[in-house]
Amino acid sequence: MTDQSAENPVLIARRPSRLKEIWQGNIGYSFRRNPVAIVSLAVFVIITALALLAPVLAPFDPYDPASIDIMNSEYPPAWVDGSLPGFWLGTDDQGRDLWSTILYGTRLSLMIGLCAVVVQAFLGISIGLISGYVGGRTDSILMRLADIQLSFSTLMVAIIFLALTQALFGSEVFAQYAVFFLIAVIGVAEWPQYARTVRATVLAEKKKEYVDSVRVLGFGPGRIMVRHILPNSLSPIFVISTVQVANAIISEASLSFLGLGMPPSQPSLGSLISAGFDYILSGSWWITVIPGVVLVVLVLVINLLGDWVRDVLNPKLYKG
Amino acid sequence: MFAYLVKRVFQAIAVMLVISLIGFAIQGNLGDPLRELVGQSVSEEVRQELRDDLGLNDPFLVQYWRFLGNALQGDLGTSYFFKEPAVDVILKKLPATLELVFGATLIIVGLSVPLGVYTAIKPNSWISRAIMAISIIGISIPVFLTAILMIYLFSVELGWAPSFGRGETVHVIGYWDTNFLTVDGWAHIIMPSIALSSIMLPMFIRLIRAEMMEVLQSEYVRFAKAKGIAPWRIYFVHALKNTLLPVITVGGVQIGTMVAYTILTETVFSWPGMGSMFLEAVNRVDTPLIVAYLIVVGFIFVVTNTIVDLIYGLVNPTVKLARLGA
Amino acid sequence: MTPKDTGALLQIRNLEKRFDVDSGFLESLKFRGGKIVRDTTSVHAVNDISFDIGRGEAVCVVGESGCGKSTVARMVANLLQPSGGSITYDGQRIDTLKGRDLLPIRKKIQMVFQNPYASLNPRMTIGQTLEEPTKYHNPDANAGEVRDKVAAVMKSVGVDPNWAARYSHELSGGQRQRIAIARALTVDPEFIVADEPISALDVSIQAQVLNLMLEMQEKHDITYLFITHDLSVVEHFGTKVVVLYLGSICEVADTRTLFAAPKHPYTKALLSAVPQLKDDKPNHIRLKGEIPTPINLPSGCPFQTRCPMANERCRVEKPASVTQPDGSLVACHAVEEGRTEPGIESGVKEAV
Amino acid sequence: MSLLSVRDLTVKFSNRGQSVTALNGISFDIARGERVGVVGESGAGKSITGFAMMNLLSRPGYIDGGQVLFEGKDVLKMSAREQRSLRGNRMAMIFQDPMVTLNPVLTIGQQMVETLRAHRKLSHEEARQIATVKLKEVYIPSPEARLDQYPHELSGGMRQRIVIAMALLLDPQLIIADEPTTALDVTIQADIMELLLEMCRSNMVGLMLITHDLGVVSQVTERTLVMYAGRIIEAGKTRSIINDPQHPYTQGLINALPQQTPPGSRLKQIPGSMPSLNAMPSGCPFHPRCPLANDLCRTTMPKVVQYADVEVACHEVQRLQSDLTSEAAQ
Repeated sequence: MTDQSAENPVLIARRPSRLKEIWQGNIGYSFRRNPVAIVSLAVFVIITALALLAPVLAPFDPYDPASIDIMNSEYPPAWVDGSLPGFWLGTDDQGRDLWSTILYGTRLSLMIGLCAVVVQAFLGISIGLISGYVGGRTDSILMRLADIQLSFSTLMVAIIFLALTQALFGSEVFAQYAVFFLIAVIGVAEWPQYARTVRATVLAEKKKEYVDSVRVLGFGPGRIMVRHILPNSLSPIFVISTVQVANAIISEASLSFLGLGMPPSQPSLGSLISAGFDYILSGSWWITVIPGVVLVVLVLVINLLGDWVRDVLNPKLYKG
Repeated sequence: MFAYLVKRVFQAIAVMLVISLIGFAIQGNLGDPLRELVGQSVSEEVRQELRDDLGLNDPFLVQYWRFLGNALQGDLGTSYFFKEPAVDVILKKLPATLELVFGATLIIVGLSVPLGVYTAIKPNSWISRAIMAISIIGISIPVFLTAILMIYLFSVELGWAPSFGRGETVHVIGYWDTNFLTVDGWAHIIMPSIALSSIMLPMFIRLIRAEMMEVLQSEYVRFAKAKGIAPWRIYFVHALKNTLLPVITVGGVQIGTMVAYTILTETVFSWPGMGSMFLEAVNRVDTPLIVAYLIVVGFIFVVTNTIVDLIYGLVNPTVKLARLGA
Repeated sequence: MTPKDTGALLQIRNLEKRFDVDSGFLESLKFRGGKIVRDTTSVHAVNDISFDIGRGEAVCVVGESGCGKSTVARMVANLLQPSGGSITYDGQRIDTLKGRDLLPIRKKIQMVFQNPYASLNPRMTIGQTLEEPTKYHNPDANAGEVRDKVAAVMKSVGVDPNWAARYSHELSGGQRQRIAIARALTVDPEFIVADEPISALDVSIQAQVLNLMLEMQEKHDITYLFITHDLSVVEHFGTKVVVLYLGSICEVADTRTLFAAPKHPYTKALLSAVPQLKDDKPNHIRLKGEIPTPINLPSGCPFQTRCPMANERCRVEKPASVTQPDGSLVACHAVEEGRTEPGIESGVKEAV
Repeated sequence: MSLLSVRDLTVKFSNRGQSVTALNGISFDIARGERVGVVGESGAGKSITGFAMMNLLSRPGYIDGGQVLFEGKDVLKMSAREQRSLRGNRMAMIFQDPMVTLNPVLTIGQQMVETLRAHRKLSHEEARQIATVKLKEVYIPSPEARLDQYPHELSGGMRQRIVIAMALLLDPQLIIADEPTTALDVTIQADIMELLLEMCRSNMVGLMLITHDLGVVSQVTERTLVMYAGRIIEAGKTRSIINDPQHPYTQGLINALPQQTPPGSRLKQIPGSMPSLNAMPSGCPFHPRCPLANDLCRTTMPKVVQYADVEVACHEVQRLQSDLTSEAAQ
């Protein structure tokens, strides 16, 4: 949230700080009363911390071929017979320590998901604001584009785009830049979600009289959009942002599963699951199931937090 | 209504043109048709001659026009790998995918309405809470993972259902073989259908529940209560129709996602449909097939979206008047 | 009518506003009689309106929904561009100004809105709401001066300056409307357009806000354009009344004259529709039917579909404003011809 | 026996695990065919009273005690089925905004027929017949054509007429009208009010008219209840209340009307605004705004006493009354 209070230190001095206010207000109250939200946030923080600290926590570096011994492949986790000491979650098909690989993979998945959403939000909010505020022909062209793009679905656009890129550059070059391709395609393909939500909110806010009143005061459109309309459009943006992060992580995993995302040498959770799928029929379930569980838990807590945010902010999500 | 119809059809044509343009651009830039035809051992002069013969040196618009003309006659080139017209290859695979989509749609439509309505009417019952809990887990598991876990559980561990292929099918007409006429066919299609619906179903349950709860808060529902109307009639006559109107529009938008999910599901279950064919075509850089897939899928999107929009216009009395009212 | 300069502060001449309903080319295509015709439908919100506002006056524009009163207000406040006609303020044409050229006029003409719950930015404190325009229009003022100015306007509208740290949702409707008036006063305007400023408020609060506006008029010498649907307020507040119906002027008169001797049949109906306290015999003039949509304006006089005195002439010819002996302007054939009332009470129920 | 008597009706709203009182033990009666006005400003609890009587409060509001006796039977204790058979049948309601009261996807006919068939064994055709007759009674032109139209095809005034016709469908004993004309234009308002008055008079239907407009009350009703902050503070014959109000709030409300002051002079305003539910003052809820408030008012809620023609809850009026009686005794 933009902090407009910074400019008025005198006025704000008499109020408790913004954060304290939020904690004491409805948001804090509903959070303290909601065990699901508390647990979800805790789990999310733990997963994020583990992922960020991967280089410190992981006993092996999965990107370093020298630390991998192919002879160690397909050992089960510690609680299953036939496990290998030192690999408590077992090893994958290439003999990598699954625990280390999952830590690094989670880091990649989270990073791609968050970056993609940042790209989406930047594109979508800008386009949505312009479309909603300017209106007219610009608006109808942009929204028609958004409709068409949306009806083709992100995943479809991403699959086609990545498939073509891979075919064009060859898989080796592709693998090298896969992170950027993924962020770009998931980021760009989802802009209509934000744009439509922001536009609908802007249209609703623009009708409110506080916008007219600042227009009569002579403020320019830039100031009105950024200082007045945008701060009032934040609730729906927050709500869709949580859902979008979850969706972006799922999209990344799906694309990597199809072989259109992260290569096995630099696995995200999706490519780990994909690699394990070939061994599931032979009984090496852990290579697929353990990263799968991590992925589901990660997405689930984000979705649960998203539900809570929606309930507490309760924005009117404008349709259209 | 007339203007509305014309508008929708124009829009559909415009979208198809854009798709064909993309398809054409791909065809021109991806892979070299000469290499596929003659290999690499031919001299540069011969190549140039061939290029002229094939019209590859014509201006862009001329080539596009030719491409468009051919496409309208159902000619989207010949698959490098299958050595057959690309359209035929796709049409052979189409029924398998459509049956899968049909199965999933049946599950989604059949379950989402009753479950969504139930959870909206009795939001505090434990059944509702369970449904909502399962559905949020449902939307958190990627389709391909659901598919893999189902295979591991029901095929590998329990051995209840086959894990790949279509099984025994019955020939119906043309390229259409169906799964729905044999027990083995049913056994094969059940798991892929469930997997394909595994994100969409919970999503629709949640959507219907949210819309229905909003409608139940409305003044006209309160007025119906004040008139002494029985609850079932309030739920199913007053509220349901108002609930489903926005759901129809969302449904139209989801068709694209559904097709994307078929690629994932077909890959996991080795289902011989268009989706897995497309991935193979990508791996083989079979450009005509890729382009043909793009155009056929695009066509399906556009047609279904247009139909959904028209249905919405017909069902919703407010739209009907706004459009009819000349 | 040719525009003439009457020397009044604000002069509105032949003002027109149309809104296009169709959103695009294809929407404007209609299927009629086996042919496709292009036909743009538009809302005729304001049609050929002219009146003056003198310095120090409080002119009330009265009418029901769809009469275009808010549209007039918005055009005067430069929130909407007129489709035709002109608005002149203090000798300067203001409807054609754009961008920075507008700023000097913005300082002179301010606006107060109907809904106090929507007219304050919910994410800003009262202090921020008032400081922003103060700073914007006085870029040279230092922080202390700005604060003093804000405190001064807050005091002048009867709000404790210590409330500056509060958000609008912590205030009641009446208090919010005071802040909205204070915001308009931060730029020291000469002219305030008030669009139904009290109709969203409770009776006891309406009186507070109305009194405040009267006080401001005396203290700061403010001229008002006051939009309302409530005639009982008009009698109290206005010096002159403009009665609008379907975007056209029915009657313009001094407040006293209008209430003592209303002339246009619509004005009469409107006056009689106000529920009176003491008189428990409802005795109002019933109008047949309802207000037509401004999309398809009736031919002739816009009021003819509901007018008890309408005749053939009214159905074809739009009446022009004619000055009456007592100085009021009335646009009505019946008044012009001196037609006697054909039992205004008849034709009531059957004709709904 | 009166048609309807409300006894100690209390309504609360729960918010963040705490509850605030929106309606504080109100009691009143409506006789057969009587027209009663409920006046007050927003937040006074007048709409809540109407919905509580139908037992149709929406969350988070709930009834915390009291009785609503309709012909001697407590509506709040009836089974859901019994309540349903009462609603729309013996006791009908008209809502504020006709634009949102009617279901947008059902035709007028469907909505009228279902009401009839919910309460009486009628064929579809018979129900349509009755609906047509009722539409004609509320002066709707070509009623049969209207039956097949959707609400959005009709104007606001027309829709409110249809809502009134629906309320009259089963010849109820009582109609609760919640601000039935607030959302309409001035010239249409008067029409609708007159129609409502005429319908109640000619069919001997009781009317509870909830409104903020004293003018409307004075023209339509026989008796008036004035509400403030969830309580009835004054009740009595409409004429008495309009002409000789006793409670300082009622006096202030009437005096604040522009018609009550000569043109050009300042209006008589009541200072301050109605307290919000979660910041209710101690004692008499009106004391922070009352010109006559004393220490007793700040601590104790006044009891309802009979004074002149009306029942009033005010210490000051009570004091005047006891002065009078002691004078009389001397």
